[in-house]
Amino acid sequence: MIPVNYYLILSGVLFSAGAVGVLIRRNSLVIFMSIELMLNAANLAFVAFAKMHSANPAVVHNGQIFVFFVMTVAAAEVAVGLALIVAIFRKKQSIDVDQLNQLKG
Amino acid sequence: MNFLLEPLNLVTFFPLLGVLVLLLVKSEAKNTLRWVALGTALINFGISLWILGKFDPAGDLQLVSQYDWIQVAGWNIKYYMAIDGLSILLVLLTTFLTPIAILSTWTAVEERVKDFMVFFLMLEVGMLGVFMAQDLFLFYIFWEFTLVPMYFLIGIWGGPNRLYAAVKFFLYTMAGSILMLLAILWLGVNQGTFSVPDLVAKGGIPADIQMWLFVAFTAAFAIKVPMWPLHSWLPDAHVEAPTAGSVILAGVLLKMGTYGFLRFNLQLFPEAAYAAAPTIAVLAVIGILYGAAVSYSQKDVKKLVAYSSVSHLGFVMLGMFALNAQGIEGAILQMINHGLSTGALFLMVGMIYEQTHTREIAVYGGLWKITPVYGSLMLIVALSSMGLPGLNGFVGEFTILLGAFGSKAFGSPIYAILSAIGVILAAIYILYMFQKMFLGPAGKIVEEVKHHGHELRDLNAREIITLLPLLVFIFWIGLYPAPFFNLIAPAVEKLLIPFQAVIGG
Amino acid sequence: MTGELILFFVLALIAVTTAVGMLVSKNAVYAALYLVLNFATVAIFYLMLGSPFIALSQVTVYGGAIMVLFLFVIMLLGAENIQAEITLQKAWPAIVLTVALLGLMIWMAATQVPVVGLSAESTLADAAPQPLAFSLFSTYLLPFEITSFLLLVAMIGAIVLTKQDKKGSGK
Amino acid sequence: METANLYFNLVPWIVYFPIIGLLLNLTIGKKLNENGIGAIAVSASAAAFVVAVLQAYSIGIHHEAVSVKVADWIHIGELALDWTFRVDTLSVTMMLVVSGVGTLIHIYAIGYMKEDVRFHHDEPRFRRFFVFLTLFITMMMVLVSGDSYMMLFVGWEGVGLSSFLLIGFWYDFDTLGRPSFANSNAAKKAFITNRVGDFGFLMAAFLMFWQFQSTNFDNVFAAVAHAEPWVILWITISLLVGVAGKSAQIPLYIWLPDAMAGPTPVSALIHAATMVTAGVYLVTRSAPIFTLSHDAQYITATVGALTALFAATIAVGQYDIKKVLAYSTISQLGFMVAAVGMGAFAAGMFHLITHAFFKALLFLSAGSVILGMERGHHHLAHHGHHGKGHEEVFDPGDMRNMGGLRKQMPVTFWLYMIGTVALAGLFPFAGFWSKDEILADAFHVFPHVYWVLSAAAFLTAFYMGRQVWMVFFGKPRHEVAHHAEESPLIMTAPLMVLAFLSLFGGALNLPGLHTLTSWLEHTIAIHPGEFNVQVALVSTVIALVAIFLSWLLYMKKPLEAGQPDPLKKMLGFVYTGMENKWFVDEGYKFLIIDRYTDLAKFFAQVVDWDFWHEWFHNSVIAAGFVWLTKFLANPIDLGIVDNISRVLAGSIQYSANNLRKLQNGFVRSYALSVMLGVVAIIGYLLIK
Repeated sequence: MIPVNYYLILSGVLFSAGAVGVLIRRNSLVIFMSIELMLNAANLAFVAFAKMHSANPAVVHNGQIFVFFVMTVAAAEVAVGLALIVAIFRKKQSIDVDQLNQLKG
Repeated sequence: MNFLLEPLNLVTFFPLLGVLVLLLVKSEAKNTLRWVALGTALINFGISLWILGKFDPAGDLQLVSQYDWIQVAGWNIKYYMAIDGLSILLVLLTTFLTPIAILSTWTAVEERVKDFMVFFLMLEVGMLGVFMAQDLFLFYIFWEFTLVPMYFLIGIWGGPNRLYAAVKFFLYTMAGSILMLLAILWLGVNQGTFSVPDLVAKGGIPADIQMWLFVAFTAAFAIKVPMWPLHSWLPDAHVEAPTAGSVILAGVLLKMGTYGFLRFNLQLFPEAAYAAAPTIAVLAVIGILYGAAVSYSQKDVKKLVAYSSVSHLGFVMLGMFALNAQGIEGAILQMINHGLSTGALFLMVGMIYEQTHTREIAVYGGLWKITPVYGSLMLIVALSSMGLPGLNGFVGEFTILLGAFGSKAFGSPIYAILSAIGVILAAIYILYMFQKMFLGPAGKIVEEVKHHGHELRDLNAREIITLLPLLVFIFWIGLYPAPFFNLIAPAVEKLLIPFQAVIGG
Repeated sequence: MTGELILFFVLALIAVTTAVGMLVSKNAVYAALYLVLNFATVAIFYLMLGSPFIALSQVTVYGGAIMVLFLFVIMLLGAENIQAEITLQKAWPAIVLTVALLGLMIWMAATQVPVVGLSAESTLADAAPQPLAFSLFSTYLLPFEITSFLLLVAMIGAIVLTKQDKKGSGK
Repeated sequence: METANLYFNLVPWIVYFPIIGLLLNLTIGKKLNENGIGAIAVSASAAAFVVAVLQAYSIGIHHEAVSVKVADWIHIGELALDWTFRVDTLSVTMMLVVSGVGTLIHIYAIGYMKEDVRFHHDEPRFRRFFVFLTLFITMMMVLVSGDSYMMLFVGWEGVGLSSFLLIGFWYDFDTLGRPSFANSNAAKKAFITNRVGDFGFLMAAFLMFWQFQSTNFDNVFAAVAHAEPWVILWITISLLVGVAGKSAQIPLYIWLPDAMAGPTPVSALIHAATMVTAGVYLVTRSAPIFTLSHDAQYITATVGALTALFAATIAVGQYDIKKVLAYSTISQLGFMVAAVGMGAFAAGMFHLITHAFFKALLFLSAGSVILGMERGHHHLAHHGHHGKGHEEVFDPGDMRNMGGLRKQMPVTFWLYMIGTVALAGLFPFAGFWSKDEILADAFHVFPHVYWVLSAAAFLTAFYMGRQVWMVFFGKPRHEVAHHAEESPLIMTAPLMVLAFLSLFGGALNLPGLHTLTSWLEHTIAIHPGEFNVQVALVSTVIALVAIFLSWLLYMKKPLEAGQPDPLKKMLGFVYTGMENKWFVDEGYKFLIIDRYTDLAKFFAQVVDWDFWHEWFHNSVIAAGFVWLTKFLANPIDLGIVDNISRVLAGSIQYSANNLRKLQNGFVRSYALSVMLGVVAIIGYLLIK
């Protein structure tokens, strides 16, 4: 019997790791991977909560279904995101996000 | 999904589906675009016939679709659509005229066909909403919504002076609507509801305030009708609008004004309506005579037809404010008649304009010989417009005049007598138009067209098909209007109940 | 300490290690491989939580599809050796904020959530894919369909974005 | 009596048959030749006649009026209008006249139109003519068989329409075949003048409805007995306006002479025999109302009598063969209106019938004369007989070009003579009996009407004599008249039937027998007129004197070509008035038409456009708005609002300059901001 809190803390740690990756890395691919990590962390929390509420038939699957949708959205996001990176790389010959600052105000 | 499957919502929003499909079609595929728009409009007409099948004339407001909508700060705004005898014919008229108007654009509109059809279908949504909304706020939204597509229809596909006309049309209507909006807000805030049936049931608005509200609503509707002397936007809009736009403008948009009087001014403010009846009658009579006289003097045939609308709509107003069954039923039927006859007139003017690119009456002449089918159909439509017995115009005008003659609200037959002179004047301007264009020796336009290497041709099959449904109804209503009266009679009787108290039997 | 708990801690350690590994590895390929490992660990967590369907989806979608795509792109662009200088001077606000966030989350997880034990055994009701599929295709039918539409749009978008502009290349 | 074995239920077919004929010609007529089209039209009309005869048989047995309802029309509240046919002796009489004369004229028209379309070089228009003519029969049947004033009104306007269409049949020409708006002007004039009359009719209908809650004949007549006098007076006056329009009485008679622009069969059928008598029918139908008001009767009879005399004076001064007959028709209609006005309904109806016979005969014979002249003209053109002035437009209807035609057209001549004598009212022709009955009644009821009508009768005999002498006797005054040719049998055969009827039509209501009177008595309360030998003798003498006078003037020394009318010298300016129709048309044009046109122009151009549309809209509303916006923009906005905003803008600019630095375009710093927000929010939620 593992308390749900453990899972949540693990999820928090993974999320933070992802967040740090987004914030400090300049390689856009790695940033992207970090985002995936964050999504995964969230998914873990969802599944944990689903298990926690599995006694209640009304919500028993909601957590898992949410994860399912997150995954599909993530898949879509990766498809578009990677396409963007490829397109940007073609234009700038770089995937360093710090070189992408045309939107400077 | 259930929301959209309710009959009234279905018929109102179905054209949006057509819009969606249109957006997916390439702009260059003009014929596909036209077929899609026509198909949508035809299916929508089918839906409205299905509604007619479900409709029970004896019933009250029916096929109700009611949802809470905006319920904040004590405002009780609902999404409330329903239909009754006052509006069923107008709904049918709208769905009936839209495919006809679209069919008339087949060769007339060649530029930006996609945009045109999109605006046209959106216009249909707005018009249908106006006739079915039972919540003042919802009504107002639909009312204003119709302005936008029409503005673009005139402004993009219109004649040389289109921008001026479009802006004028927009501003005039807007100006009137603002007063109406104030009145609507007053009603909603003070009576605690925006729903018309609830307001009618509640009643109890003091007479002096009723008068103010009545005037505010009148401002919006009278401009739309248009009643003399607020008609100044009409000739501009009609002359500049493309044919299909004119057809819808005359056929349906003007009816929104008269319908507004019927639904709101008469139902919500009976005392004020009774008090204002003679004033309205005076304006209506002036409109009838003035419109007829001004029509007679026009050199541009489209303008002639446009001014004739002022005269015809004067009849509608006269009948409505006679406040008896004959007058009001005649007025409702006359709205339909005007939609059919004037719609047909605009269509036919458009058909010849497409060939000659001029609307000046003087250059025509002898067309009946050159284009016999066109001439004969025009004759029928012209006769319907001037109220020949056996055709639809007579049934409306006769019942209106009969109602006005014995109206207790007017208190004198003088209005009917003066308006009946308008019937003579109608014969004068219609026959003048018909004679100068269709009779007599061939006009110089015939040579001019030949000069450009064409021949004036008679109507083709598509044009005849466009006109045929209108002609069927022109004869049907003229010879056997009973089905139409049966649809509206119970609703009118109910409408008149409060007035019997005011008038005293 | 039950066996279950030991398994949890071992796996947690692997998960955190691979996450940090991804974070710091200079070679993008390594980063991606760390991440694959991380995803696999998470998949085992899902199994432990009685969600075999999600676990398998995790492996196929993330491990099988997404990460392969990443590797594809990395190799396509030849971006494996891009330097990833991490200067702590510049990164300190990010790290401070993240730590603060982590602290908040741990506090929340510890205090705001009731302590409920989760056993690795699963009942049929919450574990079997069948009822899950049933509610996916009944209650959540509309979102499900919309998701399919979303994927379609994403696919078209990706194609459009990566399509070579012929005019541009002709110059 | 039982109606089951009778044919009353067939009465709607009196309208259906013509409609079927009309539709047939409209749809398949294009594929038929001229005889086929004519055959369809004639059969339609003949079938209606057969139905009318069946109705006559039935009503002869049943006597009581019978109503046959076909369908509802307009039902609102108390208003209940139906499509209901009414069979009684009066309506059956009219049905017989309309369909009988109508059929004969249809037959005649086949021959006439065949030539007419060739003279106008427009043969496809043949079909159109018969469509219109059958439409007229339809509408006329609706008029005479309707059971209520409103159904009568449908026919009333419908015949107006067919009259419009047929007058303007050669709408692209004038009467002489030159391209012009003249014919269509005549058509328009007829329609609009009739509409003025219809206005009166409508008013009467409205009054009836609001007073009696119905426009059905039976209901109205039942209620009218209790009505107030002013109601009856107004109803009758309004009806009289309608009658004046349709039956061409003063002051609305002006359209009828112009209506001669239509082809001659049209003039005969519509503008002599049937449609124009609708007014007489209306008054007879409304007998229960008219007899209640002495004033109404007095006015009606006087209007009729004045019209009779006035039109007769104009007829004397006309040169066009059809114009003479047109004014003669107006004059005779005056006789009828006067008769029914003073309550001599049987006499009026009697004259209506006989007049239908002999005036149709006269018109059709005149048509035959005109075509004979056309043929002569054609003949000349073909054989290159280029006479002097041949290039100028030739008017085949001008009597000054005729003369001596009895040799060229003997059949037509004899037929014309019969018609003339009947119209002049000589014993024993039909006109004698009917005119005499009117005069005898007038002698007793309204003496002033008697004197006026007698004067009119004198003029009638005179102008008919003048016409016959000018057309058929003397020497040809134009080369064309030499070559005039007789008409074919298809045209002359119907004329013979009509001539027969003109000869013996008087037998319908001989003094002492009163066949027609007792027949009509089933429907309207009338008393048989007394035969008055004194009146009969006087009128015969008057007619003979008139004919003798005309002989003196026009036959003893026949007119030469180009010679002015001998009356001109004798009567001077009076004759100028007659020649020019007393300048009534000009008066109307100056007083009403031009004024209305000016007014319309003034409203349209000055009031509506210049003032309201341009000046008010552009100068007042639009310019006012522009001024207002300028006022708001300059002093208010720049002066006050702008200063406030300047201060505001300054401070915003300052902060913006600082804030701008945040917007550095680096994705990661944005992400950092997001992170900051997340931490802040979660922290807030937790601490709260």
